[in-house]
Amino acid sequence: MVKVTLWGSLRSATGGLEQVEASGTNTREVLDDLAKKYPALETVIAGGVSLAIDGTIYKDAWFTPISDSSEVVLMPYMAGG
Amino acid sequence: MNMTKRLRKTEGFKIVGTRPQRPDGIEKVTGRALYGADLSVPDMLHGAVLRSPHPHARIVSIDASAALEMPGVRAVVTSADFKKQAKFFMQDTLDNCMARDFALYDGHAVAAVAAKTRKQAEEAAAKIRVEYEILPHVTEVEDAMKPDAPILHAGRSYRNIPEGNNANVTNYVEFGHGDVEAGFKDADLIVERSFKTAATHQGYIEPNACVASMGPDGRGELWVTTQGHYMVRDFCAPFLGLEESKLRVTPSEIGGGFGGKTTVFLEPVALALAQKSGKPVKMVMSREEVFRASGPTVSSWTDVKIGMTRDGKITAAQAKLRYQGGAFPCGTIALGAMTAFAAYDLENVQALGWNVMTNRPMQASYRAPGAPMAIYTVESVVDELSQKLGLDPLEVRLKNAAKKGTKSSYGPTFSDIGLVATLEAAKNHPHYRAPLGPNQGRGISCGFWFNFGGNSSVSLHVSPDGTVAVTEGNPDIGGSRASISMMAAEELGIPYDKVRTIVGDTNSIGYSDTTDGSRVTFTVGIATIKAARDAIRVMKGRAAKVWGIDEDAVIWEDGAAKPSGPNAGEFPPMTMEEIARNAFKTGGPIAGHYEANSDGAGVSFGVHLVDVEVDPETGFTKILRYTVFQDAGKAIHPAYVEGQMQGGAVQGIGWALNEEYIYGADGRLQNPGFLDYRIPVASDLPMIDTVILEIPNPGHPYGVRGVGETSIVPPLAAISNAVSRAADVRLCELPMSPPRVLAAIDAKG
Amino acid sequence: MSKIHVTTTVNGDTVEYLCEPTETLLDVLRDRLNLTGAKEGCSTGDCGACSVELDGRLVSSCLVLAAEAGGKTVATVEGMAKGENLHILQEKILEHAALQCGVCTPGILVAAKALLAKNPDPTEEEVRFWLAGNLCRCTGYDKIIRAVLDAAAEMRGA
Amino acid sequence: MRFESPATLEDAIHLLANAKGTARVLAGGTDVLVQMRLGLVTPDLVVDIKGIPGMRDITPVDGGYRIGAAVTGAEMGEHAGLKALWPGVVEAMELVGSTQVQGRATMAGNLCNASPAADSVPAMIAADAVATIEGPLGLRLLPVAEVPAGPGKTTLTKGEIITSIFLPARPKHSGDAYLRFIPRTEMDIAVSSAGVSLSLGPDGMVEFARVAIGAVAPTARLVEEAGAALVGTQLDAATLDRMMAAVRAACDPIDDKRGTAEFRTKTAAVMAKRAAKTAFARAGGKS
Repeated sequence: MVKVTLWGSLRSATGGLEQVEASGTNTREVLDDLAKKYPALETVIAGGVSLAIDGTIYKDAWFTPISDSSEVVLMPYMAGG
Repeated sequence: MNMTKRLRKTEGFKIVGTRPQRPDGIEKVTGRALYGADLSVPDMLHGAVLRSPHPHARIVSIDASAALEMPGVRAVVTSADFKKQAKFFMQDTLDNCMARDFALYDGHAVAAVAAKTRKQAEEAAAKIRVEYEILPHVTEVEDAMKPDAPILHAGRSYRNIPEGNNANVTNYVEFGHGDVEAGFKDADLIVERSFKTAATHQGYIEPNACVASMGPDGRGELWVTTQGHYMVRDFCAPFLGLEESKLRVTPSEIGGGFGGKTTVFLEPVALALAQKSGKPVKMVMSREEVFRASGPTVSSWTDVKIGMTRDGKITAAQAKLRYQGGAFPCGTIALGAMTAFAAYDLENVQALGWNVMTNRPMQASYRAPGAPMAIYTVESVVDELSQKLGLDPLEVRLKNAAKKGTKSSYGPTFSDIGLVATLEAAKNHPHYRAPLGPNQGRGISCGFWFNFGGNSSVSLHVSPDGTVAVTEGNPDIGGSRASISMMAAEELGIPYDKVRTIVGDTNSIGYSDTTDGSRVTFTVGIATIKAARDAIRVMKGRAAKVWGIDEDAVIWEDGAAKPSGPNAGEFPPMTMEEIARNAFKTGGPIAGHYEANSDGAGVSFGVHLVDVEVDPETGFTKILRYTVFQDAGKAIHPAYVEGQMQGGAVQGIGWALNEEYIYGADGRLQNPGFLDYRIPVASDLPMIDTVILEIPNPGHPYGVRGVGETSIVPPLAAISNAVSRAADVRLCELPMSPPRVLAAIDAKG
Repeated sequence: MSKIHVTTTVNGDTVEYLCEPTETLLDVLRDRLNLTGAKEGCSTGDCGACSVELDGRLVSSCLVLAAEAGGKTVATVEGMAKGENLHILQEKILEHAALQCGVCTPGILVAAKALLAKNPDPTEEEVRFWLAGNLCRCTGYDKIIRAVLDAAAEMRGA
Repeated sequence: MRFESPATLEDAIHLLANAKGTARVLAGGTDVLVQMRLGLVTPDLVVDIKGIPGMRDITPVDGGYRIGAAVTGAEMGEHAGLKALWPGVVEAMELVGSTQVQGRATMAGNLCNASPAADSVPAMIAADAVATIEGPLGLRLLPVAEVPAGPGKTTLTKGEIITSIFLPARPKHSGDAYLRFIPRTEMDIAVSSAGVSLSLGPDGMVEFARVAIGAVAPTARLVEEAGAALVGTQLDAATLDRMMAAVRAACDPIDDKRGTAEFRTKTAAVMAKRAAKTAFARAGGKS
C-alpha cells in the first residue's frame, strides 16, 4: 500500500486522517483507489490535483510509477505566471 | 562520446552558457516584429466593448437597437451569443469575458460592437442602453468576509469551508505539520503581526489585442498576443461551439505577459463579432481597459505568528492568509499557503488560507502567483525577530534554511535545493558588508517558487543545407527562442547560427501548455533536446546506410556521424551538412520531434539584498543598491537569466513601494492608467546586480531549473525590512508609499 | 467631418495622407502608413512606446495630432537602420540582451538616439532621467542603461 | 471636430470668439489630447497656435524675458539666458512630464490647463510672472496667480488666448527654486509643491521673498506670510520653522489617490523649506 499525505483541508474528506493508504503502482491507480475509498475526494481529484512523489511535483499524468516506499503527497493543481 | 552516456550533461558545453543574439532580435530593434495590435487584414472591422460603470448590478435589459443604427456598425454581441458551459471554471471565464445577468465589477464587459472604424465602434457601444439594478458592492477582503457583506454568488464555496464564513469565501486550505501550539511554548520570543498587500497588475506594456475571423463554414482564425495559444483555443472553441481543430490560433509577438496573458478576455468576443458580422474583427484594449478589466493579482490580509529561541531557531510558525481574487472563485490562496514557509526547515508549521470573492476583476496569474504576498509576511516577521533578538538576519535564515531532506511546509521532502548555497553567496558578497549611512537600511529576504513542467511539443527539421528549423508551441515571453536554439545546437553539435526557432500556430505543432510557471526553458528544452536526439538517430541511420554498416556502430559527435571504432569500419566523419544534402537520396527529409509531458521542474530559491534610504521628512524611499542571488540550475543563456532576475526584482520593487489598485467608496477603480498606477521608471532605480548560482536540476538533461518567477518573491519583504530598519519603525502594509511611511514615522513620535 | 490632407516627411520620404482631425500622429503612422514600430501602450503620454522625433525633437506620437505634422519631419524606429546596417544603439541593445518582450524597444531606441544627439557623453543618471518616460516592464532597465552607455562610448570613439 | 492652424493672432481670436460648442487652443497639446482621449472633453474646434508669429519665441524685454505661448519646456531648458535669470521657473517647467512631453508641453498650456498641481505655476507666481492675454476686446496683462480660477477653470473669457508670459528682470543677488513631491522620481503629478523667489540685501539678509505653493488648494497660491517670514534673515532654523508653519496654515488640500491632506500639508512645507534653501544659495546667500 502507498501512504498518501493529504493537504490539511482535505482531512474533512477522510474522517480527519492526514495520511491515508491507497493501492496502486502508478498515479492513476493510486488516485482511483483514493477516490473509491474516500468518495468525498472524488470531486477534488476530478478537478485536477498534483502529486509530489519523493519530492518531485507531478501533474496528474496517469502512468508515473509509484512504489510502496515512495513519499506521496497530494497537492492542489498548480498554475503559474 | 556515446549517446547513452550523454543523457545528462552538466559540463563541457560549447554553446550553453554563452550569450548569443536572440533569433527575433533584428525584428524587434527595427520595429518590424508584429505584436497583437500590429496586424491588419483586408476588410477588417474594429471592435469595442461596453463596460459596466457599476461594481455590482443586475443586468435587467440590454437594448442595442440604437447602436445598430449607427454608421459603420456591423454587429453587436452580448452574453446571449456564447454557448453555456458545463464546468464552473469555463463558465466563470466566459462570464468574465462577457457579463451574464450580473455585472460584477467596474469595467465588466456587458456588450460589444464591431464597426468599420474603432471610433465608430466606440461611439456605437456608448449608444447601447443597459438597464441596471444596482446592488450593494464590496471590494476589500476584510469587508467581504464580514457576516453582512454583499454576496457575489451563493453556492460557489467548496464543501470544506469552515462554519462561520459567508458565501464569498470559496476556498479554504490548510498546510503544515507538527504542533504549533507546543512549538510556541518553546519560544523565547514570539512576534505576531498583521499585514496587508494591495492588488497589483502585471503591467505589461502591450495591451491585450487580437484579430479574429470566422468563415461561414465554421472555421476560425485568431491572431492574438497570449502566453498560450492552445489555452486560447481551449477556451474559445467551446465558448463559440467550434471543434478545436477548426479554430487556428496564431500567437503574435507578445509585449509582456507575466501571467496576465494566461487567460482570455477579448478573444471570444472578437470571434463572436467576427462570426456575427462575417468579417475579420480587430480588438485592442485601451490602457484603461487593461487596468479595469484584465486580471490583476490578489490583494491580501494576513496574520503571521512565529516563535524563536534566543539563538535564532524557529520553534513554530503560523500564518492565516486571506486573499481576495475578484468576482469569481480562484485557487491562488493554495499557492500562497504552500509557499509561505517553504524556505524554512520547521518542526511545527501551519498555514491556513481563505479565498474571498469581491467586486473586482477576476484575478489572473502574476509571476509566482500567490507567493510574493505570503512570503513577504513571513520574511518580515523573521526579520523583526532577528532584530529584536540582536541576531544577524542572514545567519538566522541559514540556521533555519530548508535543505535536502527537509520536510517542506507544504508536505513533500525536498531533494536537491540551493537555498543554503544562495544564502552563503549573499553572506559572502561585499554588498552584505558595505557600510550604511544615516536614514539608510539594509533588507534581506528569501524567495521560493515551484516551477512547472507539463506538456510541450517540438519539431526539428533539418534543411537540405544542413541548417535547422525548430518549431515549438510556446510563445516566447523572455528570450526563450534563443535558449531553445542554443540547446538544439548544443545537442546537434552545430553552431548556434545554424538553428532558427519559431513559435508555431495551433495547427502546425503539437499541443503545448501555456508559457507559465517558469516552465519553457525547462520543458521545451527537454522536448528540444529529445527532438534533436530523434533527428540524430535518423541521421546516424542515413550514415550507416551509406557506409553499409550497422546503425549501432555509428556515433554522433561535433555535428557529424562517425563510425564507433575501427571495428565499425574506417570512414571519415560524415557531417550533418553532407547527410542533409543527400537526404532525398538516402530516405527523404530528416526531422526529429518530441512531445514532452515533463515533470521534475525543480523548485528554485532566491535571496535578495537591498539598501534603501528613507527621507524622514517625506517618507520617500530611494533604492540605493540591489543584489539578486538565485539558483538557476544551469543558465542556458546567462544574459536572459540575469534579465529575468532583474525584471522580477524591479516588478517587486514597484509592488513594495508604489503600485496598487485603488478603489473608491463607489467601487470604481481610481487609477486605471500608468500615471497613477506607478510602475518603476528608469530614474527610480540603481543597477540591479545579479549572482547566478548553478546547482544542476537532476530532472533536466542539462540541469535547467525555471528562473522566471522566483525573482519577484523576495523584493517585497527585502524592501520592507530595509525601510523598517532605515526608518526604525516596522512597516506592515504594501505598498510602502510615502504617505504611509511618513505616517508611520510620525506615529513613532 | 471632412478629412485633412497632410504632406510631411517620414524617415526621409515625402508622404501624404488624409486624416481625421482627431487622429493622432501615432494612429496615422500605424494605421495609414503601415509603420507599426511605434506602439500604443497607453495613448496618454505615460509609457513612451510611441516615441518618435518630430523636427528633431523627441515626442510621444500619441500626443501629436496627425494634422500638426504637416510640413514637418518625422523620424521613427523604422528609419534607424541604414539598409543592412543597424544603428549602433540597435546593435548594443541586442548585444547586451537589453530587451525581453521588445515592445518598448522601438521607443527606447528613438529616445536614446535623441539623447545621444544632444548629449554624446551622458552619465548613468542622465540616461535614466532621459528615459524615465519610456516604461519597460521586463528588464528592470539595467541592461538598457548599459547598452545606451556602451553605444554612447562607441559612437564617441567612432 | 474642426482643426485650424491660423497664421495670425487675429484669425485665431476670431475663430475662438465665434466658435460654436467647445473650443480648445492647441499649443503643446499634452493636456488637451489626453483629455480628448479619455473622453473628458470633446472639442468642436481645436485651434493650433504654433504657426502664429512670435508664439515660439523667447524674447529679452526690459531685462526679463517674454516667453511665447508655444515655447516648449525643452526649448526653455536650452535657453542659457533664461535659465540663468529664472532657474527655478525653468526647472519647474522641465519637471512637467517625460522628455517626450518636454518636447511639446508649454508653460502657457500648463497655466491654462488650470490643474492645482501644475508644476510651473507656483514657480511663476513666486517669480511674479505676468501673462499677456489677447482677445476680441484687445490686450490685457494679468498676474499669473490670477489666471487659474479653480481646478480646470481659468479667468479667461471666450476668444481670449494667453500669447506670452513675462518673467521680469530681477535685482542682483536673487535666486529662485521650485520643488515638488512625487512618489517616484519622474512621471508623476505633484502631490505638493513650492516655489520660492528671493533677493538679498547688501547685508546678505533676505530683503524680499515670495513663496508659492501648489497641489494643496484649488489653485496654486502665494503665501505672503511665508515670504515675509524669510525677510531680514539668513534662513536660520527658527526662520524656516516659521516659514513652514505659514505654509502649512495656507494649505487647504484634498485627500485623494495621490496623497492624504495631512501628507500634502506636511510635505508642502518641506518642499518650501528645501526650495528656500536652494533659492538662497543661488542668490549667493551664506548662512
